This record gives sequence, C-alpha cells and structure tokens, in this order.
Amino acid sequence: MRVRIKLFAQLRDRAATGDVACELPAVDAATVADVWDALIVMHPALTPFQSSVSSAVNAEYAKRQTRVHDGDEVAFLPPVSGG
Amino acid sequence: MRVRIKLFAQLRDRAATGDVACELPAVDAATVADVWDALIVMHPALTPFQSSVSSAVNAEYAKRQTRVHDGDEVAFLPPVSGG
Amino acid sequence: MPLFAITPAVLSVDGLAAEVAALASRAGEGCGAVTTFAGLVRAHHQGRRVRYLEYEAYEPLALKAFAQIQAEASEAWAGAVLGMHHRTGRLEIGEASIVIAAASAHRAEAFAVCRYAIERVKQIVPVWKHEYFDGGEAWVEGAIADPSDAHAREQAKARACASA
Amino acid sequence: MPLFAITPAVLSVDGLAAEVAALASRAGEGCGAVTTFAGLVRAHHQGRRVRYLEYEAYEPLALKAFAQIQAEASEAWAGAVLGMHHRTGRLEIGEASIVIAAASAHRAEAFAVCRYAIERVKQIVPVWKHEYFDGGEAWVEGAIADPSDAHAREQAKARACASA
Repeated sequence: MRVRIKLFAQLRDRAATGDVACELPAVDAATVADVWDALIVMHPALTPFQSSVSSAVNAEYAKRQTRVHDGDEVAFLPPVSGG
Repeated sequence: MRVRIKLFAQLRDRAATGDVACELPAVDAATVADVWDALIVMHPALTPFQSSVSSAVNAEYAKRQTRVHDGDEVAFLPPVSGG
Repeated sequence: MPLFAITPAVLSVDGLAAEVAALASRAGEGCGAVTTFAGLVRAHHQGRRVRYLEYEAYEPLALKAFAQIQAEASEAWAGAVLGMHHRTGRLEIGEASIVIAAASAHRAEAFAVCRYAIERVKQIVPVWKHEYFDGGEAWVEGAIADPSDAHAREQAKARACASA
Repeated sequence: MPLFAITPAVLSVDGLAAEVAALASRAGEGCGAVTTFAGLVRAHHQGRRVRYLEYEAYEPLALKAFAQIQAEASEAWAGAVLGMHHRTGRLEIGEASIVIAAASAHRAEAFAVCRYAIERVKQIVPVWKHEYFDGGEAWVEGAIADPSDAHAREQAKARACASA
C-alpha cells in the first residue's frame, strides 16, 4: 500500500521536502507508527522529532496506533507555535 | 456660606432639578453630611437615598466627613450603572 | 484620539484599539497583544423588551474615575496601556455603550487589564443607565460608588484572573 | 465573513467582531458583550531584533482544530459565539497574526471564551512561526499538539478564569 506523507515547518526543512511518497508492506494493520518508522528510514534527520511529533490522517488528528489505509494522507507535525 | 449641589439620575428625577443652591450656616467645619442634611430638608423625597448615595466635592469623590467651603460644587450620586 | 472619553458620539472600538497598540508598541517590550471589550445594548433585560437606553454621566468625575482605574491597572500590570470610552445620551439596540481596549507585550496582561477595567467601571464610574422598555421606564440599579473600597477592588482583580 | 479562516490576507478584528455580534444578537438572550484578541508581531523576542515572521499552517486540519475549540467553548459557555482568523505567510512588525472575537449576552462568557480560544490555539492548532531576526532565523518552539490532552484543556480553562 502507498500513503502520501506531508511534512511541515522544521520537519519539512530537515527532510528538504514537504511531500513524501511512502510504500508500506500490504499488512493488515499498518499504523501511523509504521509510516513514521518508514519515514525516518528515508529521512534519518527526522529521528530527533520522534518524541515531539504529532500526526494526522486525512487531515484529522491521529494517534500512533491509528490505522492507515492505501491512499491516505499522513501528516507529521512538529510542536505548534501559532497565535 | 453657599454651595452648589448637583444631582444625577434618580436623585435629579426625585428632586425635579439637577442643580440646587444651598445656603449653610457659616460654621467652621461644614461637611458633606451637613450639605446632605440641608438638601433633604429642601427635598424630603431624597431621604430614602441616604444609605446608598455617594458624594463628590468639586468633581472629586468625597466622604461624608469631607469639609466643604464657600463656592464648592457638591454632587450626590445614586448607585452607578455604567458599562 | 483620547484614551479616556465620555461622549455622545458613536463609539469606535477599532480606533481605540489602534491607539493603545501604537502607544504600547513604543514601550519596553513592545505590543504583542491587544484585547477589547464592547458593551452593547440588548433587546431584552430582566424579561422586558427594551426599546432604547439613555446614559447620563457626571463627566469630570467620570474622567477622574477612568484615570484612577488606569493607575490601579498600571500598579497591578506594569506596561499595559488602557483606553476607555463611555457613551452618553440615547442608545439604540445593538449600539455600544462602552468600549475598552488594552495593549501589552503579552496576552495575560492585556486580558487582565481589559477585564479589570470593565469591572471597575461598573463599580466606580459615575454613569447611570435609564431603560425605556415596552410599558415603562426605569433607572437601572447599580453599585454604590466607593472608589476607596478595597474589597470591591480585590473582587475586580479576582474577576480579571490576576493570577493567570 | 467566515467565523474560521486561515488566510494570507491582512486580518480585520472589527469585521470579525461585527460578525460574531450579529450572530449572538439573534440567539437566546441577545448580544451584550463582545471581546476581541489580536496577536501582533513584536519587534523584539528573546533579546533578538525581529525583522519579520513567516507563518505556515496545515489549513484543513487547522480549520478542524478551530471547530474543536468552538465545540469545547460551547460546551463550557453555552450561547457564546466565537470567531478566529489566523494569518499565514510573511508578517511585518505590528501586523496581526491572529484575531479572535467572542460575543455573548454577558461579559464573563465573552471574556472567558476569547481567552480560552487563544490558549487552545497555541496548544492544538497546526500553525508554525518562523522568525527572521537580525543575524539569523529560527522556527519558534511551541507545544506538542495533542487535541485529546485533558490536562492542557483544563489549563486553558483555568487561564480563561472559568469560575468567574
């Protein structure tokens, strides 16, 4: 299965891209955590954000254990600083 | 001595005037309380406000025991309801 | 635009906000937060249908009361700039009777000063509201004005959430 | 004017205030209080001279986060109407990055909702601030976004002075 990863702010800067196509093994229960693990293999510079990153699936906040499906958009968000 | 009394809102309505000239005996220590006492003799309808009225002398908040002098402007204020 | 005014003219909250922001931006840490409050005439009050209001003020004392509120706010939240305009005369439903704006480097102070100001206005500023409703009219009951009442001041501070 | 927006356009706090006031005036007790908050770009931050800021947002999620904040506020303070606009792109010193307006029958709710909203924006809305200062640039450190964190929500409520 294939998901599209979106990266923002520092994450995008570190990865030097805001859009990453990600191919995952077609397992039954792929999660956001699996997508992150695949991402940091491709972009090891993102590893330090492991403990502070938030995630969203199809523009809804998600948890590490949230299931992802083929075609989903998975976003990783560094700590927010709006306002 | 002569002071000018200003009345506002309900007080003015009850007295049917906002300006009252008040002649006081030329004592050494006339106070706001003396002016009030003279006022309610002239306008007994104001008596019920005795416990809720605030006062000012020359447009500065005053207390019952504040001294007044010839020519002063003494204002009596019902409870405020601005905002 | 003066920071404090008693006026029969229609009030402008954005003009006052711009004014306090400009003043705060020239101070110490600059201006990072502007808060405003506007009190509007409601169509219903205590189960009555309001037609319009009339506000009366003792203007020279009201301006001094504004100045006292500003001094109290500066003592509690240094560096915040405060502006307050109260309208007088006849006000229609939906119109603003008072606008308050506060500007500061940080939001906690701007919120606290703005809230503190309206609480204190209702306690000590010599303004009176006369309500004209369907079937009658009445002066609105308010607070006995005592500018030296420390308890009232503490209550206003508590509502301003002084600790946050 | 939409109640919630992420936009590169200059923000208008008075337009948003008018919008929430109009909506609140058609509800139950009517609109007696409007509060606003504007966050402005300061010239100094952490001892550095700021040249300008750039804000970036994940717009579809940010709009959903605004909706969540509105739902939380409605649960805590029924009847208050809330609007929030956050700007993106390059902002100069003195410009507003965010404007919030809240309208309610009474002032306590209007203040609480406005303050609650900005606290929650800083906790859960996916927007990022990039600071360009004399001698460099940096992403500003913020809060780990967790919309289901009950502790953060309680903290925002406490700062909104929910009890007053």
